[in-house]
Amino acid sequence: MLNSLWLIPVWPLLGFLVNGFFGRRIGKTAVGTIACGSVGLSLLASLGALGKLLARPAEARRVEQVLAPWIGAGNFQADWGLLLDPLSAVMILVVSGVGFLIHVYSIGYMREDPDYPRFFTYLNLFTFSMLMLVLANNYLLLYVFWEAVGLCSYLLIGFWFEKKSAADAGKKAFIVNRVGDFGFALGVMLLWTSLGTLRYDQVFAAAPAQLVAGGGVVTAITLLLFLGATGKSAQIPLYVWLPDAMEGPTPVSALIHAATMVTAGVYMVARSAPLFTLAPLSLSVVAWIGGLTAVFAATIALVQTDIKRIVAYSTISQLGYMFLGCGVGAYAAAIFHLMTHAFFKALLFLGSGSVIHGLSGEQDIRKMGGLRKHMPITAWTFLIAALANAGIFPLAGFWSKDEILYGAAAGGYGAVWALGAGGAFLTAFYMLRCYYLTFEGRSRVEPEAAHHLHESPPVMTVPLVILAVFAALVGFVGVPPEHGAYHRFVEPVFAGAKQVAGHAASVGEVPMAILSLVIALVGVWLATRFYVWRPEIPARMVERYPAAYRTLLHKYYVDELYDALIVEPIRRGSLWLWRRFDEPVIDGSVNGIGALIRIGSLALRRVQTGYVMSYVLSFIVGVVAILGYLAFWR
Amino acid sequence: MPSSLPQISWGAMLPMLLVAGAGILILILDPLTPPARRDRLAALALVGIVAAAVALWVRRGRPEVVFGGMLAADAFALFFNLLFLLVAGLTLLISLPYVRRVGMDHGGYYALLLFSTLGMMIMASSLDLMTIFLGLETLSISLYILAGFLREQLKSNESALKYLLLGAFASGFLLYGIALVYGATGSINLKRVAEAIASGKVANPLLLTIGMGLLIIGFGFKVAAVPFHMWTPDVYEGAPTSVTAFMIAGTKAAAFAAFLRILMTALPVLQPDWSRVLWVLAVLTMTVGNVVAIAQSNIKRMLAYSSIAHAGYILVALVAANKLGSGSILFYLTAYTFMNLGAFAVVVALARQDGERVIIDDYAGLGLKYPFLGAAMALFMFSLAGIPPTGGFMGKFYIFSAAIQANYIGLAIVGVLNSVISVFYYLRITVVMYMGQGEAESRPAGLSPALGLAVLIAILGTLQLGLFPSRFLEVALRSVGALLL
Amino acid sequence: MSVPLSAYLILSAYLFAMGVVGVATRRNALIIFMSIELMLNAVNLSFLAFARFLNSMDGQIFVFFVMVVAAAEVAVGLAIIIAIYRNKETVDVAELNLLKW
Amino acid sequence: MSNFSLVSTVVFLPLVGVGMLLLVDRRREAAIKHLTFAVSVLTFLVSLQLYRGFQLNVPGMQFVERKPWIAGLGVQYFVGVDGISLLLVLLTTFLTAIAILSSYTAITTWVKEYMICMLLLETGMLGVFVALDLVLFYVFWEGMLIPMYFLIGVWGGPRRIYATLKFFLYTMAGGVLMLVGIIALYYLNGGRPGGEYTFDLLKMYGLDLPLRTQIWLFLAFAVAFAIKVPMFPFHTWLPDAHVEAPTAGSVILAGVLLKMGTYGFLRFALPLFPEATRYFTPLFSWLAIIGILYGALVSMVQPDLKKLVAYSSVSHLGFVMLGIFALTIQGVEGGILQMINHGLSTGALFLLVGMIYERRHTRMIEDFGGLARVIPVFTAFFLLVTLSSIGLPGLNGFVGEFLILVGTFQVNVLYAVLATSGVILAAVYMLWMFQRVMFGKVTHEANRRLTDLTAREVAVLVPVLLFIVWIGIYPRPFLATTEASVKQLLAQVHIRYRADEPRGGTPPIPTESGKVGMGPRVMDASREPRAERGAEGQRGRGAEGINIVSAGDRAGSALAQANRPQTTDDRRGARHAQ
Repeated sequence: MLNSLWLIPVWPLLGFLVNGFFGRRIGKTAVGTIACGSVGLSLLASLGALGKLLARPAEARRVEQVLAPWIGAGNFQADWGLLLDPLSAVMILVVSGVGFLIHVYSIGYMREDPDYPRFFTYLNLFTFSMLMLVLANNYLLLYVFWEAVGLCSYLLIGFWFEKKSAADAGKKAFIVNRVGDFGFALGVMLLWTSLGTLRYDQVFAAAPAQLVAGGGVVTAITLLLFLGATGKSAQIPLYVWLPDAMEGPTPVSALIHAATMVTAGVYMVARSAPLFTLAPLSLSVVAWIGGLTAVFAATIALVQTDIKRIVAYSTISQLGYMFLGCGVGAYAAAIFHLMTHAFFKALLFLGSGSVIHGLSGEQDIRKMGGLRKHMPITAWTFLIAALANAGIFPLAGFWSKDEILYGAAAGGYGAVWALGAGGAFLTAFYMLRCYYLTFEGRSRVEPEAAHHLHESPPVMTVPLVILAVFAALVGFVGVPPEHGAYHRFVEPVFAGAKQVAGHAASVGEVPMAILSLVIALVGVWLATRFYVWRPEIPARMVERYPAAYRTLLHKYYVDELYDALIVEPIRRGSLWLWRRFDEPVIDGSVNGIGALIRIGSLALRRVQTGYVMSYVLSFIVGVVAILGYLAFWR
Repeated sequence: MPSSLPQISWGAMLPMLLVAGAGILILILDPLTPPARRDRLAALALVGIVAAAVALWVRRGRPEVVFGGMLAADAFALFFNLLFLLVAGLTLLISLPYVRRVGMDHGGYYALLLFSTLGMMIMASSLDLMTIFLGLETLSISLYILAGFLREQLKSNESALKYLLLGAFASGFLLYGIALVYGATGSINLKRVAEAIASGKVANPLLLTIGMGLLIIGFGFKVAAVPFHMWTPDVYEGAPTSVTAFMIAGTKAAAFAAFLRILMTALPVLQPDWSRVLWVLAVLTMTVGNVVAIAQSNIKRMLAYSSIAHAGYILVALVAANKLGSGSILFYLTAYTFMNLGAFAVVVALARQDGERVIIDDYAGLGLKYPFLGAAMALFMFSLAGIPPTGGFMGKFYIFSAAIQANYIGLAIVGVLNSVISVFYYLRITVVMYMGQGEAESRPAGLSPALGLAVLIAILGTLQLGLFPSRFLEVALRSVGALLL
Repeated sequence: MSVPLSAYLILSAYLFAMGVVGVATRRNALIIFMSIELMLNAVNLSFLAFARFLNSMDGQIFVFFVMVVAAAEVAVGLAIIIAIYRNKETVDVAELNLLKW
Repeated sequence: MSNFSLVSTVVFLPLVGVGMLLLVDRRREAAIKHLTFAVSVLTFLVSLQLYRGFQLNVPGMQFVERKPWIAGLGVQYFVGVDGISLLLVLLTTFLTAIAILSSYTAITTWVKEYMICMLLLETGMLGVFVALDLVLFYVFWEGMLIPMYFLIGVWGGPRRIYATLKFFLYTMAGGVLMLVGIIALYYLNGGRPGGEYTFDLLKMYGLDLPLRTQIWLFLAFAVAFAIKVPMFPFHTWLPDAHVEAPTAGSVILAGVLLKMGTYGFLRFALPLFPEATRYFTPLFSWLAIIGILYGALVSMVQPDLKKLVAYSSVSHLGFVMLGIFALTIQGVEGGILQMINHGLSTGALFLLVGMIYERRHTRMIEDFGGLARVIPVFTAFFLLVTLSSIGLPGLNGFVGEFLILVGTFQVNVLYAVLATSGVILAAVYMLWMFQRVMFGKVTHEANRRLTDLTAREVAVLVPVLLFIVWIGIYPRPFLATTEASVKQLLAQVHIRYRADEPRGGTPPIPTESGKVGMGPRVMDASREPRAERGAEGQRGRGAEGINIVSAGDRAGSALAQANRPQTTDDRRGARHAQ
């Protein structure tokens, strides 16, 4: 298995090709089987690879294979090369594992959709691209699949393209990501220009020697790379696309916009840990952006009413935690959170999908309530995921989030820790709010939707249950904190990065864990008070702080701000360029020369009057000029 | 003063005698020929032309000076005489269907065509200002008559009168110039004039300079240089189409032949002076000719302005005053002959049954309807515009090469920009022919074999000069070797 | 003993200029013709003066040819003018402007 | 191969086709179409033989044929190909065949004349790419205008006459100035001591002109090429020509004709006038960048599909020019690859627009919407081509763009940053267009009845798409083809420069100065091959596995790079980085 890493990503590629070319002819069952089967094969291959990797000694857990040369121009060289190390092993497991479950779930969720084959074609393409992204052995290849997953995201968000909002959202996602990729690409160029290579191993080997730690170049490289990460992983300032991306089918939100693709930024930063380590400034930027995003998105989530958007803002917030972790040097914790998050967030989305499915498309939690009686599996699994997300002991989220917060505190990032802790409180609150409004209390379901309200079929609920198990238990691979099986496996990857981010402050692990648990529990308690015991409180709050409420509801008006500051000026400017500059000035001057000659022609033509006298006159003028010149001016 | 009768070399004279003889014979036979058989007279004229060409050809490579130094049968004369015979021959082919249609198929027409050809031949062969003047007048007087040959048509009358008045007026200046040069140098023989100037024996330099200026004016009129060009459009528009074709190609070539011979043989020492004057004339001529041509709607008039512009290009080569420049004039005039006569042949061929088609818009849609004539016309227009791979391009290429070689880069730039302007009106013909919507009624007069032959010769000539210009350029360069002593 | 060459030349130039002015200002085709004849004859005067001054025959011979050519031109010219008169009943060149622009 | 003139065969085979077409009765339209297509395919196949026989490791001209043409002036029929022209020749023969196949149903009038024009055009274009004599080049350069002029003018849209005249006059205006430059060059070359009066391009490469002269001559050439490219601000003929041209005309126009301009820079302007090239590098780089951004912005607001694509060409060609004027091996190779890419992608876009136009007789974006539901196959093709056009990794556009950007980044960070932002805009205008055409609900009844692609249309598109994917995934054969030639070109451009520069005149630049872009540059090694470096870089390159170059040009170990003593090579990098 380790000798042929290509076996891991190749299956979804085949699935993509088969479904893409023949999907409409072979029937839904075949399409679904091929799609799920291919991802299943990848999962098996990944597990096999993991097993082989584990069998090796810790320092030999690194396999690199170059499949083929790719771009070569002068001394620029990039290959089709794969790299499997513990970091990518974790990633491929998450991708193929969660991906497989979501594929299966989609069979049920998308059953009625006429574009069923197209859906699975895209989904397979995504899985392939995502696997390649995490397996790439150089930055350029990473960039390639970085954009490829962006493309899949574009296609899947806009899957129901007849809906304008969906098509718009897809486009927005792609373009906002392009802005991030702009930074990524420049970072890659600067990296190559500075080091002459893009292969991870060579870059990391050369960087400490050739780049001055804390110097401008490495800071620029890392910040540019991080700009790319903010795009893909929906951080401030480029997070705006992710909430809109909820226009896509719910499995897509689960797979791409929660579990896998959006974490690519975190993966990239973690992968680049040796570089970031050289740039403390960049690290603190990462930490601060992460922390701010965590709180910022959480506040928005407090008042949203669309179930998927709540989860989406929660995703942004959780991604913020991961960056926070990276920023404080707790890369392993960040990746740990990435992994646990993949499970419980996918579960949250799939649960919401189940709800939406059951309510025939309704997404507004104000029109839900009391659903637990009708769809118990969904409700319980959702609750597990919500609590995991809120960081309640002993669910998966608790372990990983605690580790990040501990890293921040231990690294001496007090302010960042405070942000994270505040975010944790908010998270617990809005997650429980979401759960209560959806599943508890009295039903506010519209009558016709209530009519065929039902629990989802097993093909959907079984993945829910499996995910719930993981969401509950997967945290234990990281127990005890910082020294669990997970850490022993992954930590060597970040060995080089550790040296800088040493523990600056001495804080006890256990007290910190208890503290963060308490914070989360307060959030849970408050949510319960607001939405179960005293349901009139939220309305009062709204009345008392209308401005704050409106600001949160409108997501701080960031979309409007971007529209006014960037989108509109560009659009108007372009129109101006075309109508007021290109046509009249540039083209005008071209046509103007032509017109001038034509006018000259019409004018000169009139000299030719037809009268012999004037011809003679012209003749005489010529005579006088020539003879005068020759006689006098010569 | 002992003098002897000059030696007369009949062999060297034979071509001119054949042309003159054929003309006189036609005049004699004309009353004896029934109107229906008048094409026999044309055949006779053609025979005369071909015979003259053969007579010229067999004497190639044997330069000779005859009539006591007044005429030369050198390579330069040979080249131009053959060119004039080509012009005359093609004109005859074009004339055959045309003159019958417009009712001017008299013997006189053919005879005058031959006489004016004779005048051209004399001009190109002259080594003496007097013979040049005589050739010029022989040519001009015949053309005055030819221009007015459509006696019933006022336009033709007007054309002839304008041509005559202005031509005679210009002749006066030319003559005055000859007189002053004669007075200043004591001779009318080109070589002796040159010798006199070179040896510094000129009594009054001002007289010489003014004489040179007047010569430039006189020839400026003949080649239609701005501002002496005003007659050209009117005369070319009003004259019968076949005559216009003949004038546009023949007169210009003859005038440039004599002009070139005078400047290079008699006045090389004054080159800085005349180059400066001609520089201005060239710029004016190119620009005015091209710019005004844009606004024309009559194809004959447009081609008249175009001929003015082409005179400007050739003046550029004169300005350069080097071997390549002189050679390029010969080359250019040949290409010019092919493309202009070809274009006129197409104009004649596309005439309607009931009359000529001279308004450009009347050609709408004909290009695709008559593929051969359309393609031919397009080729001639592209060639006139100087777009490769045609003779017109190669001609311009040589001319501008000569100018750049002589370091007249500004002039070359003006020239090439002018050729861009010219593209506009040449392309307009193709635009109308290929991209316009034609009316259905127009049935053309049909393509007679003679016309077809003329078009074909013109096409082959244009392409030959464009694709394989090498040999021809060598011939042209060798021919001008005779001038540069 | 004799009139200097320059006197002949000045007279010749004066006559020539008269002819030019005549051509430029008169509207009757016949009178224009006469003016042109005047120009030619002015040149003839120059030729003769030069020939005499230079003691050369060329000028004198030239004059003969010029006279012949002038005669031919007049003949052709009159024929054309008659043709126009038949068609238009005028010899005023100011009325002949069918061809223009 | 030496006694068989392969290049001439390729160039003049279409002309033979014209001869055969003349013999076919104009009413037998099907036969005419098939014959033309067969000739174009044959030409393509023969041109593939060029590729087969091409030796990758030879930088100079191959398949050279030389015959005197105009003996008196030293004009020759002198043709040959190097890596750069070979790719363009292949592109030409390929796209011509595609374009001819695409016009089977689009052209209903004067089929015979149309096909003759296409074949004449092919000969003209091929001639431009293989001519190595300046006059011969010029003859093809201008002569090619004639068939294109007719293609637009006769078979074009409503404003075709305006468009075709503008195209013709604009292009020619630039061309004639170049002619003056060519002739001046001839006399300068012949007039120097020991010089030979010849239009032989290769002999002129050795010409050593003073900077002032170079500047003027460079301008004479550059204006001609810049108009053809078209670079901002000489671009306005392009949208008009594209909008009015028939589909095949647009394909050829975008696919091949524009490349003549960029090719001209590479073949003539740069190597002939190296110092002037240096002198003008900032100007042309800025024009290229303006073109990138300007083209993209204006493209964004176009209501007409063809116009949108036309302006996007301005943007894409800006990339090509930027890469060329980076004067680094990545930049130039990327530029060349991007020429091919643009030919394929934009060609395919025009094909697709043409196909939809044939069905709906409109190209206005607002007349469409929701097509994805009606014609899914078309949509799939359109999507792929759109993505290729916006430079999505994995497809061809990315490889070229990225190499260009990398090549530019080395010499000037600001240029690279601005150009990279053009990549964002590309996504904006293309995706917005795609959304408006394909997504949403079907709003026009006429669109509901659209039929999907026919087998012939698929056959037209599939070869193009194959190349689009191929270049994206495995561009090596293409890059390897050009590499040796590009190195030689850069050597030509740089060699004088180095000779002029006093050695050690510039202080060494610190390895890490803390300033972005001040680090040592991994310069094009062509100037200073260091064969001993880059131990891990040894790998056979080239499709045929020929090991052309020692690994000296490879990145090598980055350490060696940093420790390398600073030479004047770095001077340029330093200058740009300021």
